[in-house]
Amino acid sequence: MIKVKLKCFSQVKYALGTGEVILEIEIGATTTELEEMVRDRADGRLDGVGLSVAINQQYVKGDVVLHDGDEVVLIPPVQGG
Amino acid sequence: MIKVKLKCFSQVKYALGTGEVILEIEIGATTTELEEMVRDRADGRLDGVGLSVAINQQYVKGDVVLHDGDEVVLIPPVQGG
Amino acid sequence: MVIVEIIDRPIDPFPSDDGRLEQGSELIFNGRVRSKENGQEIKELEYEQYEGMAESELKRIAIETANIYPISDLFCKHRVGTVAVGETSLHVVIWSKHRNEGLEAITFFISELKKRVPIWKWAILKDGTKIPSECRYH
Amino acid sequence: MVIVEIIDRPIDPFPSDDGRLEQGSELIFNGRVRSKENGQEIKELEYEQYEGMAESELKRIAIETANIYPISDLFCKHRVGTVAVGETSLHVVIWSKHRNEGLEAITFFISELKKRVPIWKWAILKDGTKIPSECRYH
Repeated sequence: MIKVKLKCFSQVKYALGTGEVILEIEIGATTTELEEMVRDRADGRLDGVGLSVAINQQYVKGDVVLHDGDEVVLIPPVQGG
Repeated sequence: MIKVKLKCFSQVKYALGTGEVILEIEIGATTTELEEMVRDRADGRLDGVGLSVAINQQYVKGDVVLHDGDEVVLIPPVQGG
Repeated sequence: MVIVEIIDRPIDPFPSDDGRLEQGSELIFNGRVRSKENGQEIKELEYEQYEGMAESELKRIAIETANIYPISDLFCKHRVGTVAVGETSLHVVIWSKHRNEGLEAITFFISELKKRVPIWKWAILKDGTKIPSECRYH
Repeated sequence: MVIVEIIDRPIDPFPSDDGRLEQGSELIFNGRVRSKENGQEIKELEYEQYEGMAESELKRIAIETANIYPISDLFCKHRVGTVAVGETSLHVVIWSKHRNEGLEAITFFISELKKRVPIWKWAILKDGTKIPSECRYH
């Protein structure tokens, strides 16, 4: 197992009720699996909310394998400006 | 004959060497005739300079008959901003 | 609301305002005198206006703009007389609910101003010579 | 030159400048908090950022903008934390030789910012409730 730090903002924070959580995941687990895990935890409260992914402060595209110690953010639609 | 006041700006002022001149013109004379008269006076110095026309502080289009006491401006390309 | 002014002294910008409830976009344009006019180094510019018509035409364009685009306010000051290099000759402020209509309105307004308002530039060259900008036979 | 800042206090605008020789266009945008967020009356907004990435992404977009459009400078301040209705949350200044490239650049910059910079709004309602803006299941 590896550990990743999930940081939560906006609707993800609201749905999970936390700003940060350490998750234990299988070696080789991917961003898609992490997103499924988070949507499960949110229990419907993230339905219809598109999520982009950032690993270690950079956007990533597609399904990316996570590594031990990664900082991951599932980014709901941004609202700056 | 009638009298019109020709006010001159920018290249027209520079070409005629005056900011304002009273012109005596025939009754029924038009803006086109006035423009020809001014271009003659300018002696080539307004060649290639497009001129719009304003009568009494309003743009006019086409060939317009002038009246006694009109304030006329032959407007070279404007350069505000 | 529309305010337009033609003034012969340095432009004092319209004040900013933190008290508006509905306008999410404040857009400000300052048009400034560049050191070159048609490729020639200048000392300063002199803006000449057709007094009366310059302001009435400016106002007409401002009202047109406010009728075409859903903006709340358009404020404009245009300077005439001598303007030093670097200084503002045209100051425009547009308040609107959203930025897109403000950007479109300011684009239209300045573009029409540059076509229609009877104001002209005279270049004052380094040696003091004064010629109409873009005059070809100097 | 590109300057971007994310700050948690009222925005002090970038100073104006009458000393530039080549930039004929100074364009300023202030994005302000409106009293309604998704149709609901709010007391204020709270901007939440992903610290670090928000600023680096903002900087990346600013540099992209300056590479695409022939502008001289892009300065930007984005506020985070609590912002009262009427106050500026986003302040952008673009200096360029001519206004058209400035207008295009500011349009592109803000549009990309709104797509990519990880900053979010929380609506603080009149009764003190705090919810993510556009949250559907409140």
